[in-house]
Amino acid sequence: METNGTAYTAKDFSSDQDVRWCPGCGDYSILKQMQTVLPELGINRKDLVFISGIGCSSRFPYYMNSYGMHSIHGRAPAVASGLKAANPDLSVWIITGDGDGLSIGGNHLIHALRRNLDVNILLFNNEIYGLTKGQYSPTSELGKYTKSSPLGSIDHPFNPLALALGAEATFVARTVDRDPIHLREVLKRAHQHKGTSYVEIYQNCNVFNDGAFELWTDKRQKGAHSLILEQGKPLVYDGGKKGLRLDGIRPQIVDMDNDYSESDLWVHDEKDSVKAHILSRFFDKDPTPETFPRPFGILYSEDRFTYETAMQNQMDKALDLQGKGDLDDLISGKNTWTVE
Amino acid sequence: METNGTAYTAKDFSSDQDVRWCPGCGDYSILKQMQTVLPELGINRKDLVFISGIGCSSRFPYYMNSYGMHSIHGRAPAVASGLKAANPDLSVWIITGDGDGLSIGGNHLIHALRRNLDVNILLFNNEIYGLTKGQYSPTSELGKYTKSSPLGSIDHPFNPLALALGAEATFVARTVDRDPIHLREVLKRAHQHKGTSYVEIYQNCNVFNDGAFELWTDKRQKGAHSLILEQGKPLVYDGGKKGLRLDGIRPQIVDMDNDYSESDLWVHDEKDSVKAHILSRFFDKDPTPETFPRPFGILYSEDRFTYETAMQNQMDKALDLQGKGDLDDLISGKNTWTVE
Amino acid sequence: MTREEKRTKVAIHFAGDSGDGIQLAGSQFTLTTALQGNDLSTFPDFPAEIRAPIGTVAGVSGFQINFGSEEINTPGSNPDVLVAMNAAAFKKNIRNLKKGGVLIANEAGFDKRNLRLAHMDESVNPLDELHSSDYQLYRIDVTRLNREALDGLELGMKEKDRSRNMFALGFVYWLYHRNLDPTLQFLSSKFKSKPVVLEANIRALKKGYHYGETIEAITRYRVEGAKLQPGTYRNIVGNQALGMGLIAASQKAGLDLFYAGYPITPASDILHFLARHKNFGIKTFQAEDEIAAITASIGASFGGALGVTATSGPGMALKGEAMGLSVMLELPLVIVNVQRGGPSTGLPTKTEQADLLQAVYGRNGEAPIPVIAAQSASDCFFAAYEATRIAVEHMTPVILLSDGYIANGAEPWRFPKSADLEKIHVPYFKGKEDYLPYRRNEKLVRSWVLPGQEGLEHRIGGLEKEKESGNVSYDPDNHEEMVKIRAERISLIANEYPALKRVQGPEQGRVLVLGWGSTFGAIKVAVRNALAEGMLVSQLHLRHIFPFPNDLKDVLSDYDTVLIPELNNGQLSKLIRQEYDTRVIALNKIKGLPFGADEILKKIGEVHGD
Amino acid sequence: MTREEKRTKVAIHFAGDSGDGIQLAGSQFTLTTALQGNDLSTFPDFPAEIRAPIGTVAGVSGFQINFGSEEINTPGSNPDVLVAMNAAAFKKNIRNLKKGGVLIANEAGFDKRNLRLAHMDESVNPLDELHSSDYQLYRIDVTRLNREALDGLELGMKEKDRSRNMFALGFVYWLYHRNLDPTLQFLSSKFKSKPVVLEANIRALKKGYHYGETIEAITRYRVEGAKLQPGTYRNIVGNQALGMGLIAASQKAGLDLFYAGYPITPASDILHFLARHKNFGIKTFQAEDEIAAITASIGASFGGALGVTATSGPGMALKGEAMGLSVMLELPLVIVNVQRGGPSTGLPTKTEQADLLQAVYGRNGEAPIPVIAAQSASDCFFAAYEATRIAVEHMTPVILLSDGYIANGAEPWRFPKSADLEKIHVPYFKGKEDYLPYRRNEKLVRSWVLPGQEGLEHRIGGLEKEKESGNVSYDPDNHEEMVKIRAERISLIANEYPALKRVQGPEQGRVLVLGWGSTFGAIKVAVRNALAEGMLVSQLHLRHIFPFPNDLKDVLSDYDTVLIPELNNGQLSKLIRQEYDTRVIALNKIKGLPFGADEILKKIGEVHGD
Ligand SMILES: Cc1ncc(C[n+]2csc(CCOP(=O)(O)OP(=O)(O)O)c2C)c(N)n1
Ligand SMILES: Cc1ncc(C[n+]2csc(CCOP(=O)(O)OP(=O)(O)O)c2C)c(N)n1
Ligand code: SF4
Ligand code: SF4
Ligand SMILES: [Mg+2]
Ligand SMILES: [Mg+2]
Repeated sequence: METNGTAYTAKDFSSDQDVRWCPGCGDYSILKQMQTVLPELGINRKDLVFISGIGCSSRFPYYMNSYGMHSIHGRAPAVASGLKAANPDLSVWIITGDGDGLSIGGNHLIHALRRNLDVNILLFNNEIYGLTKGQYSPTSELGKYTKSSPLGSIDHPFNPLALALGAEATFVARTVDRDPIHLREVLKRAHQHKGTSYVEIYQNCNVFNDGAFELWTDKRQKGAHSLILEQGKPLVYDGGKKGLRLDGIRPQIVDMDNDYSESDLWVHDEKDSVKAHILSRFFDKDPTPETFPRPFGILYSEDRFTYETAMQNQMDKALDLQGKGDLDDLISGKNTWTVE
Repeated sequence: METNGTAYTAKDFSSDQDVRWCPGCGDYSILKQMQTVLPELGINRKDLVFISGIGCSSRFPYYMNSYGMHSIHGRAPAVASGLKAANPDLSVWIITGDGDGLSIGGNHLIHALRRNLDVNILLFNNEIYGLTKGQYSPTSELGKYTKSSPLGSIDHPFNPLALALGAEATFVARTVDRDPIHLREVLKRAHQHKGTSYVEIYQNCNVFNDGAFELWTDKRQKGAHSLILEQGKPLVYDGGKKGLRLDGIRPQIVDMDNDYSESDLWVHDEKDSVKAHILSRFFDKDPTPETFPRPFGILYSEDRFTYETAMQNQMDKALDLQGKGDLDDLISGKNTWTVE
Repeated sequence: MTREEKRTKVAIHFAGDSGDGIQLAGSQFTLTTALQGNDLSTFPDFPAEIRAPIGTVAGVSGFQINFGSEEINTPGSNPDVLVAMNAAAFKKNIRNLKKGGVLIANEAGFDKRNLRLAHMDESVNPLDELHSSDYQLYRIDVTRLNREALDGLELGMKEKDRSRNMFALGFVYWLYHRNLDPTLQFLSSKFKSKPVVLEANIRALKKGYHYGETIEAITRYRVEGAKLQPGTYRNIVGNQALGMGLIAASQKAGLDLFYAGYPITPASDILHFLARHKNFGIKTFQAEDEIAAITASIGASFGGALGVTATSGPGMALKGEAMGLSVMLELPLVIVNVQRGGPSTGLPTKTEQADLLQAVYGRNGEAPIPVIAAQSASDCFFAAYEATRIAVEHMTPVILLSDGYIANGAEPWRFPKSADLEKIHVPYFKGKEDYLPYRRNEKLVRSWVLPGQEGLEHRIGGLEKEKESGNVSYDPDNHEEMVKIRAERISLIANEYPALKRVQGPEQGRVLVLGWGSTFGAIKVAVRNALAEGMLVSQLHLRHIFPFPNDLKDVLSDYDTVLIPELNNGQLSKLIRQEYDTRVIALNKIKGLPFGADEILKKIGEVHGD
Repeated sequence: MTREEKRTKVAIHFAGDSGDGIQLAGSQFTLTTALQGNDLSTFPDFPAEIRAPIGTVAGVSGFQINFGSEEINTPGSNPDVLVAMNAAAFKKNIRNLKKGGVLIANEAGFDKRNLRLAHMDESVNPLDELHSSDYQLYRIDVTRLNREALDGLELGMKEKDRSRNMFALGFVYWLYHRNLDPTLQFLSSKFKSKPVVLEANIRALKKGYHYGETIEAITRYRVEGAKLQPGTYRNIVGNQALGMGLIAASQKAGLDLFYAGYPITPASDILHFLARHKNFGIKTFQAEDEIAAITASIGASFGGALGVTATSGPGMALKGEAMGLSVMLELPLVIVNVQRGGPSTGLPTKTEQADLLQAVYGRNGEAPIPVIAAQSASDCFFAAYEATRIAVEHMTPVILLSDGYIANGAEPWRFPKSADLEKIHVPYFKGKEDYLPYRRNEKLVRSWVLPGQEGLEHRIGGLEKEKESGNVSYDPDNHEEMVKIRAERISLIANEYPALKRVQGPEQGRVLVLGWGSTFGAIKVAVRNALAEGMLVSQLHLRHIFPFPNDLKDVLSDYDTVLIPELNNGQLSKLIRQEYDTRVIALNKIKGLPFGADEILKKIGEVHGD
């Protein structure tokens, strides 16, 4: 899968198709960062595959100069599982949306996570159905007014990261379209993780759900509301003014200026599933002083064997036990008789 | 939904159909306990409905003298959602299996959990596909030998309770076919909970997966391996010999005989989602001295509005805002013209 | 000085960028024109992308309206007027414009940048190339004029330019003597909360209207109201009519409407419409997928509601298994398929009729389900009503086929009074005991008992059932009998159909043009013209496709040849061939577009000829 | 003293409780009989429940084998021998037993308890009621005798009784001069790890065998080996043959086999079989549902493997949308439907042919997929091979129809040498550049490029594509052209079919019996007998159902009437009527059971008569 010396530039990964997202759509930035970071990942383009479902976000593969399939709604994880199992040498990226991945495709998603093939799942979360022109999605907030919820949505939304953790995910991260550097860094880590990497990307749909993530993208506000996770580092945010500590199992927001120093704080450990769980539940919508900041970065990562490795081991084991299959032996079986 | 004085006995709830499970199947016990506990629940039989998918377990409704539907594979939660939304007065019970509910039906299950209709989901977990004669299921342990995994299963299984917690469940419990009293108690609590009650029931398939839960049903072993949860009570097991405490976010097994007293222990609080999460992860298969006991009882319960209530509120709101719909006004609309 | 002319029929095509508000301008022109008493037919045609790249041909959004003082049945093929907001819109549509037609072009949309985006030669402005003899060309710098008009308003350029569509619309209003009030009213309610935007749109509209006077040697056209059947009319869009039909039917049946759907183009608007009418006791449920949508509807029907679900082709393909269940359960269920271009994801925003065989056969086992089709925007109301009637009175799932063309198209509708709609009878179980779930009446319909009814508790499911008790039965003879009963009970429905009526043409003749669904209008015009040319041709249009009407055989036998125009590769043709031995000729169009009447007329000519 | 008689044909029906090991006894008798050179055909028939309630009629599990020294094509309708392990088994099957036939009854199975469970009059033992003239009755207290035989073994009563089936089998072996060795070998390997159980089974078998001698005035029967075509034979079960066919084809094509399936009766055994043969480079994937199974297979095919998925009716109904995608992608894919009784969950363990129209039409849009069918257990091998050949060489999904009857049925098979199997050519892209994904060869097949190939990166998907480039295209004319091309490329496949060969009968005649799938054997016997009776009848059996063979039209036209027997409500009949104008008469059986040859013969007589 490593490049044979070929040095790529971002341009090498953009296809000849003109991009057809709305002007201003967050998808553009994600596309750009993907194309920008790819040269650093050392993937040989011939081994690169993007598999998507249906949705605005799922148009992504058409714009990548690589192998790709724009499959059907919600099924990308299943398509990708078959592809990766059939050819483990490929670098497989699944592109999905909050409707594609969490509504119709929810089951394939959670099963992909538990099986842990070495693929990357990028969930473009704009908290809306874009391509069908604006209905609420499984991640839309309660009370959201949309075409299909004129009096406000009454569906309690999923917490995409908590769901993934509950579904045995081995790599769970969050990033956002408007932070190119962070986005690229997370994509890089997702690629490096051996196993299914699940990355939720906050993506602005400026036509049907503009500003859904303003708290975490708006220059003025994001500092106070975004918590950037770094392995081994204490949890500080708001320009170092605020920090987080654990009082037993209870997370606590503390002011750094006075009584607390970094050494009192909760140190991020992406290998700790309980901490990851607590972080994933920093999820309140409307901010109050008590509101916990929204974590960005790698919440959790775990080393677990990949499905395709286990599959390969069984193939080898079968060869040991049964020897290379002989077609004629198979067809004739052990009990035959002859008629003259 | 409450009985109008009608006093039932277990017999009143058994239908005229002969039960067709294998002799010795754990399903018999669950059926019996359900019929036994129903008279205590004060549900009027005419309002009682069982909806199932497909599987041995899903034959359940045929044996209950109540309303019922044996629907199609994996879809019971969706059928039940439509039923409950259409008639909130009914007491709706969903009967599903580890394959029906977690394999083909996984998506409907997690969406039902987040929507939180006031229904009860009983997942008969025998860690095998029974009706199709013994293939591994999403809850079968790694390495399990079955017809479809002759060299052992390579699928990392789901943790059914952790999955439910990740999917926004408001009531999460575990019980087992062989403990009638506990089973009845949990069924009672499930009924009382306003919202979707999710109950995993360990069920022995004595034909294709006999003894899967021996650790927690076998007289000799279960004491040392089962942790019975009681609200407000410290976590002790193994006949009081062992206890659990929390060292920060780390659960710890302690010997009661020496240095620890009940006051040092972790006190069960089913309202605490973090504790519920930690408990749900007591999930190791093969026991070692360090292995945590398997928790039984209500791990988590939360009060959240039910979907059907929110739906009803919107219907009322619509009436306030728009007034009772008039068919002719609707058909004519606001802009008409007349041709003489 | 301005000349005046009369016209009996005009087709106008509005075209511009997806972002240009073409659909809004079109629908406003439609409403206004309807209210002025013209007959009309519309055809919105937009790209699959929400906002395809600015200025590109792929990004062009179009809206065609055909209106007149005479009967109108199609949006018309070649427009008399083309409004082109940019070069791409021009490039895509100019070849369709009638010779001598009116071309209204927005100058600013033909600059180098726009020409480049439209992949046209940047060095020449195509407008300069046109022979003035070919078209009446109005080159208007809409962008500039509009900005001037909005001068002083607290709006950025971008926002200002958003009302360009109103300027253009205003000009067309002037050209065709349209009344501004309906649009003014619409704007005031739409922009209630945004006074500045409202002001901008009003100014733009009026400025465009008055701009007409500033041009000399210009011709205005009068299109008198149509001599439609006396009565009160409204303008109606297909999906809206379909939603109303469902509501009306549920009310007449005394059932609560439970609608479960998963969004999909072009069916989503049915969900949107019903969600806005909860005050009719409607519950709408946005399901996680199409399978959940149909199974939730089945659950609701089991609970005593009228379960309804709507989708399009790919969603139908997912519902097949659950449809089989509903066949076994014998509960009322309406399944709507607003067809679009296939196969697979295909052409999501284009129209097609290629899901007919799927509707009739797309399930495992012998699972007969009635299939009916809507033939026009307003007919969606009656089709939905009939689908519901059959579903309820016969305790069966019913598939209702519409398509993207009529779902989004509009037409005037002489709407019915609710009192005149036939009552729908629900086969509730009357007794107090001895209920056998699968005991049937003379129409082989089982009677309905709802959870909550004392002493009638029972279980149903997808396994084969014993004849009357409904208990699970693996008995071989019982299975065969049940399969026959399920087939028989559906075929009996045909006994209730009204006698077939030809739409037009002689009782016997050379050619019968047999259609179903949205091809009605185009066929009607084609046959009318063929008759005018003296051909022996008639038109028959099917509401019920499965089971076929009992008298279809006789009607078919009255003609030498049956011509079947379809927006597919010949699906009704297959069904007809399989049931009747008549000479069938198929006319198939599979371009994601409706038929033009001329295409059908041409074929009639050929067939009639040989 | 023991008499000896010869027989050319014997049908034996083993019947007992689901727990009695009837299926095992049956398959052992089959293997033994096959190895003794008889021709044979079997029909296992078990309840939907894993172990239906003990002693009840619902719980009876049956296995019928028909074997002889002459050609055998069906399991036979009325058995010559009935082995009834209990009253329920007796009650369910006695009416089928030939008059004068052999009835072997296990006394212990007729006690009051068993009579009650079978809902029979407890006061009388039905065996006492039989007229000795009607049957040769052997009342054997198997339970007691078997326990005696196992005396002293370290086993509980329950375990001991488990080997009763071997006792009964042993007795039948003796009665029909069967050789014990194959079963003894089977037992030794099966119970390797359980020496005591092994010992018990061996004793039981032998004891049953020798028990024969202890009865006086008993008749033993000899059934000589059949004069089959010279060659080497094996015994084969349908699903096993199907799995082998897939393996063989993938090997001959040089492709890795990727199989994704979700368990469902009666298709699960294909997954089980392939999972045991990973040493052929097979990857098996147990998916979370049928949709994941087919889409994973599509993904694997995209990656360069041979993607295969198998299911039964309800699962097929779920795969429809993904099938549409595979039509658009034009990748090799084999979709197997082992049909069972429908609709919906229907009769899961019974056989039926009612998914034919679903296979041909069950998708949205115009989405043609070749459909082929297997006609017998051993033919499943060749059908799977042909399905794969078409899928690979034409880059298309192919639907292969089998059914529960042949999937579980067994027959002797003169198996082929792998060297004699025709090569399968994979249309890989030969060039190094200028790859256009949808450029086609003369057969309209696009060429295949796999991820991992340098410089040929490309994207495919479910939206309509531009003719050669495969880029997304909404162009109307392109869409119509692509729809026609997809239809054309499938119809071209028919050009490769071998010329149709009648199975038997004259080139022209009164009646052509046209069949498809598992009805082959029954039709063969029926037509043979009809010919023997001097009727002008022929047999034609279809391997390829879609597209139909080009020469089918001519063959049909050579007969006055075409009789089409099907285990459904007339689905092939519909397809034939739709394509050809010949006189079609349908013979339909929908009982979850295969045809008896006599049923078909009777119908031939009628048709031939009128
Ligand atoms: C089977 C099926 N059902 C429904 C649709 C319609 N559909 C297309 S995309 C989509 C959801 C899009 O939302 P999301 O996944 O969040 O993607 P986004 O457009 O927001 O990027 C839906 C419902 C479809 N194409 N196929
Ligand atoms: C659509 C569909 N796919 C597959 C099946 C076959 N099937 C029936 S039950 C079942 C799984 C049963 O397992 P589980 O849900 O655990 O129930 P159990 O029998 O173990 O109680 C399967 C795969 C089916 N009936 N329908
Ligand atoms: S609709 Fe929203 S998500 Fe889709 S392209 Fe436009 S802005 Fe992006
Ligand atoms: S197979 Fe297993 S789960 Fe099914 S009835 Fe038998 S014992 Fe119970
Ligand atoms: Mg989205
Ligand atoms: Mg199970």
